[in-house]
Amino acid sequence: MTWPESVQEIIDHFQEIDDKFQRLEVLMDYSSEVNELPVGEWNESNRVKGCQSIAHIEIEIVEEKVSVKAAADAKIVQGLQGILTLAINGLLPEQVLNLSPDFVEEAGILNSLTPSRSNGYRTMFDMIVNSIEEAI
Amino acid sequence: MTWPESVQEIIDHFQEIDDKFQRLEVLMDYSSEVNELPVGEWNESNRVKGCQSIAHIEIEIVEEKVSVKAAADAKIVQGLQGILTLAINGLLPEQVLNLSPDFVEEAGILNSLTPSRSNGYRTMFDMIVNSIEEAI
Amino acid sequence: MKDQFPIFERKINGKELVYLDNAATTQKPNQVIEAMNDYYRLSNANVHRAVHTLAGEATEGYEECRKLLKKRFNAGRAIITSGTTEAINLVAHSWGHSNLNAGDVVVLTEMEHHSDIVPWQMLAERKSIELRYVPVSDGKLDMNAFEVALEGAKLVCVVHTSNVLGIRNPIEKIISFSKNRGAKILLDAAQAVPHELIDFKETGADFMAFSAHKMCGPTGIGALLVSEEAFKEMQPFMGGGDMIDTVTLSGSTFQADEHKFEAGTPRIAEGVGWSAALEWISKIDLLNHHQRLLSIARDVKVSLEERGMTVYSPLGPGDAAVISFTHPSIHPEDFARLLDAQGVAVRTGHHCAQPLMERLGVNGTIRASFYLYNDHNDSEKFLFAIDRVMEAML
Amino acid sequence: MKDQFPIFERKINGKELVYLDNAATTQKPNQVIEAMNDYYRLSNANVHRAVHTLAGEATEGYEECRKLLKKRFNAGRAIITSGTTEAINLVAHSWGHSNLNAGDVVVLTEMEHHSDIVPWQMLAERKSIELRYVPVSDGKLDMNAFEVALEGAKLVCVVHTSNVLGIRNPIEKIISFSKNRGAKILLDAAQAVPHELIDFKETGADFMAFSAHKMCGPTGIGALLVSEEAFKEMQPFMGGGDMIDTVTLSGSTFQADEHKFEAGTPRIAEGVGWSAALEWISKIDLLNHHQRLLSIARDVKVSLEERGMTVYSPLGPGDAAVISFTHPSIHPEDFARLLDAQGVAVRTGHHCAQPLMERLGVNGTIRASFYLYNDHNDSEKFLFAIDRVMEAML
Ligand SMILES: Cc1ncc(COP(=O)(O)O)c(C=O)c1O
Ligand SMILES: Cc1ncc(COP(=O)(O)O)c(C=O)c1O
Repeated sequence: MTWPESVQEIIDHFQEIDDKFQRLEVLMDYSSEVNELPVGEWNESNRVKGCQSIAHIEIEIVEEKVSVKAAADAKIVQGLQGILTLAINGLLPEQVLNLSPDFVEEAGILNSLTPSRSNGYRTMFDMIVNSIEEAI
Repeated sequence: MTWPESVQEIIDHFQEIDDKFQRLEVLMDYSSEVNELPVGEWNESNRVKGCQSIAHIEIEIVEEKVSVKAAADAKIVQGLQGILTLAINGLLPEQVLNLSPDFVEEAGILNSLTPSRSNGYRTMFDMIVNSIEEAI
Repeated sequence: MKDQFPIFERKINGKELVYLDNAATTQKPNQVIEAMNDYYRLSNANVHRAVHTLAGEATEGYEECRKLLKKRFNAGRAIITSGTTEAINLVAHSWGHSNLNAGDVVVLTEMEHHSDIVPWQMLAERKSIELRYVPVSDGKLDMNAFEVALEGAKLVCVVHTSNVLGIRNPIEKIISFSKNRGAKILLDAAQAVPHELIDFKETGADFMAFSAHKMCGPTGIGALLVSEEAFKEMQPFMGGGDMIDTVTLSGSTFQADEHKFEAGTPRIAEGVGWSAALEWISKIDLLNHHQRLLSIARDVKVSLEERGMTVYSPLGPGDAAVISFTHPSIHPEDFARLLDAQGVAVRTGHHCAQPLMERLGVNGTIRASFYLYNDHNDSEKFLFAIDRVMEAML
Repeated sequence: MKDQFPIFERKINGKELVYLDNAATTQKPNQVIEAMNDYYRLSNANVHRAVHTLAGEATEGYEECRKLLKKRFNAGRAIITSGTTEAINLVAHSWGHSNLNAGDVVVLTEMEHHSDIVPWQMLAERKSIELRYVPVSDGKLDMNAFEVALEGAKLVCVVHTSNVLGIRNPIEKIISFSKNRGAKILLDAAQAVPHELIDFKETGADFMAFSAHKMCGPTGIGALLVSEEAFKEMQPFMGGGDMIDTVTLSGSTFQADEHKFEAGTPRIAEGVGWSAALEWISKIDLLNHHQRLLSIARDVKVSLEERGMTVYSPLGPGDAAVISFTHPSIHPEDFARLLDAQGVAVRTGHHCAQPLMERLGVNGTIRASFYLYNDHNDSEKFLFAIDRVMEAML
């Protein structure tokens, strides 16, 4: 499968690193890519359920393009949100719907988290897809 | 440990036999040693609880000696009752109280039954001891 | 197939094991034993809400079981319990308690296992519910009586396949009649899932209960499948860790999914073992084995009858290969012990179905139940052992 | 001792495993794993009322567990459950339901695990019972408030040793106060039995609940010890096979002993595994290990505080070696993941004790809990890993 260029860069970046600790550090670096969802806009419908940490993610379509805002108190979760932002922000809704969530697996990002973590990530990805489907 | 002669004979008899099937056959032969407790005298207090089969055992002290009456619908259980009868009937109460229930193990009789069977046997032995303790 | 089941290497009283007590519990293939072994050796940890590697693996392993159950049985909801019995008690407490009221009717049958009778008797006493038992006649459920009993029923609880007689009840009919009258249906499928692949959604039932240990899985685990509609009507049963969302001193809120009904540390190793069993059994052609075993059982039935036994199992087309029988003069317990002395394992007694025993007019039966690994060799040894018992006793 | 626990041969992310999540579940020694293995390979069968060899062995194996429990804890009655959570729910249903009425008072504490809160909240809702929570102040139960709360109490439920803080509560005092006021006492001993040998009769408690998996035994099994007096007041909880004496269509009678509360096929392999764990642990000098581990934990506490952590565990003389802590700026989840990447397993979150978290004023903590096989080597690796996390994050 070929990914959008932004995603391919992330995958390449991660695949260079063997050490799990370092991969987590890199993951946390991506947290700065998040467009912050202000606390005032946190609500039940944008809350990521099943996470130990507090996490929210909100999708809008702005001028026909997908816009992601997010927030999390744990930096690793925010890092995941950052990667999702890079992968999705500014794409056309149809492009996102064509995207498979598996790229983070491909990149070994989820690998560097514990398996059950994948649920939180999957939840976020599903929330994105659902929001877009509702919006269009 | 030395057992009363009647018991020693039973032990010797069983120890000659290797085959479990044959040991069960011999065990059933002892069922004829039971002094039958008539159905009319069956009641809750002489019922052997925890048995799959119907079994009753009643102890009396007649002229200072222990007298055992019993009944069971399964022949193997009645065989055990027969052995208990041979071992105990006609002894003085104190002699019975000094007896250990282990002789059937020594003889490999319980061995020829399944382990959980021992409960039914133990129950009967305990019923005998309790009756005698109450009576004296 | 026996070589996949380590227990058959064992000698019983010097004889090869002829295991015909499968309706009580089945043996376990290597994969299942190894999976639990590996879990304890490599991945043991507590599940959920944890972030370390072992805990993640344990969680995935346990949740895999739920996924496999949903997939195999085509079910929307799979609650993991300690077995069929807990599953049925769960329905009584979490659905029955809040959806049944004084005067409401629950329909049972005389063929039920105690696990599908006693929970309802206990609930009936607490909530003044009426219990109606569909009678058994000629070894079958009386379907006319069933239709009459349905009048006003809120719930119908029926054993899919009888553990005593092997009879597969006409559950398709039972379910469609029940649904027409607006009653919910619980299937006790403890003896069914080992023998046939059931599509839960297609049956239209609301609840289906079964145990892992009767289908090559471990002890201590079972499941309750629930329809989406019934799931919405269920209240929590046991309270504790894992089933809550938030707990405060003034009250608690609960999880929305199956975890709501799984309080406390779950059966983790058991879930891993059951997953292995579900994987293993998914590769078996159950229908093929079913026909093979039924044909063996029918031959055995004929041979037993020739020897003067009364056989209670009809062994009709869909029935499981379970033969309940008695001898006119030899006590079942003596019979079973003398068989055991020859390496043959059968069960005797009331098989946790005293009302059915009453109906059959016996205190108990001898039951020989066949499973995947049994073959003609076993049935021959069984009959040979029977002959020796009869020689010795008559 | 690690060489007796096969899991320590495993590498986590290329590193040796430093397992400090023992309050969630402990690892299993070879004997325990082998015992279950052997059970499935050699003796697997369903228990009770059966007469064949395998069934006899299985029954003995399972009942051995009860015998060992009674012996180790000096208890008259040992009911086998699926764990602490089911044991407490059992008390709520089978004692609470029939002995507590509207207006009756049950005393709990703010330190309880959810498993000892939610069942009582559910019962309180059904039966209009009053729940009183003894507050925690300075990380301890407020004993003055406890005495006040006792007024008119019928039942006191208290955690013997806290799973969050390791605190061993003054249960001797709590029990004698409670008994003086005529209240029954339930001890949640899930975290106590792994660390100390408790003489149940001597404590004077009425109920004591705990899980096998926290004391080197398997998942899916636990126990409720019951005083003779309380046992007499208990009604059946779940209905089904094995717990009945007779079943007829018009009603059923129940077994007189513990089996009355063990409906359905029991946790057979689990009982065998727990027996092995009880045998194994009976040879361990728990007091000695307790002191050793507490001293390691105290050193760790000092080191954590030097690094700016807030440590909530007092680690007093009788307390378990459990350290709950937070860092002022690093999120517990990040912390735990970065530790995991270095092979260190700790737990984070609310530890199923949200009311206590509220009292401590935190959302969650990082918890490192030590057990028999942990040593100085582990604590050094733990601190080393902590330093690396702090370097990376600050
Ligand atoms: C103090 C305490 N009580 C109760 C429990 C519940 O035990 P289980 O989950 O084994 O039922 C635990 C463990 O999680 C505990 O630590
Ligand atoms: C038909 C039926 N229902 C229920 C049960 C109870 O299953 P378990 O004992 O595993 O809870 C059994 C097995 O004994 C059964 O055969």
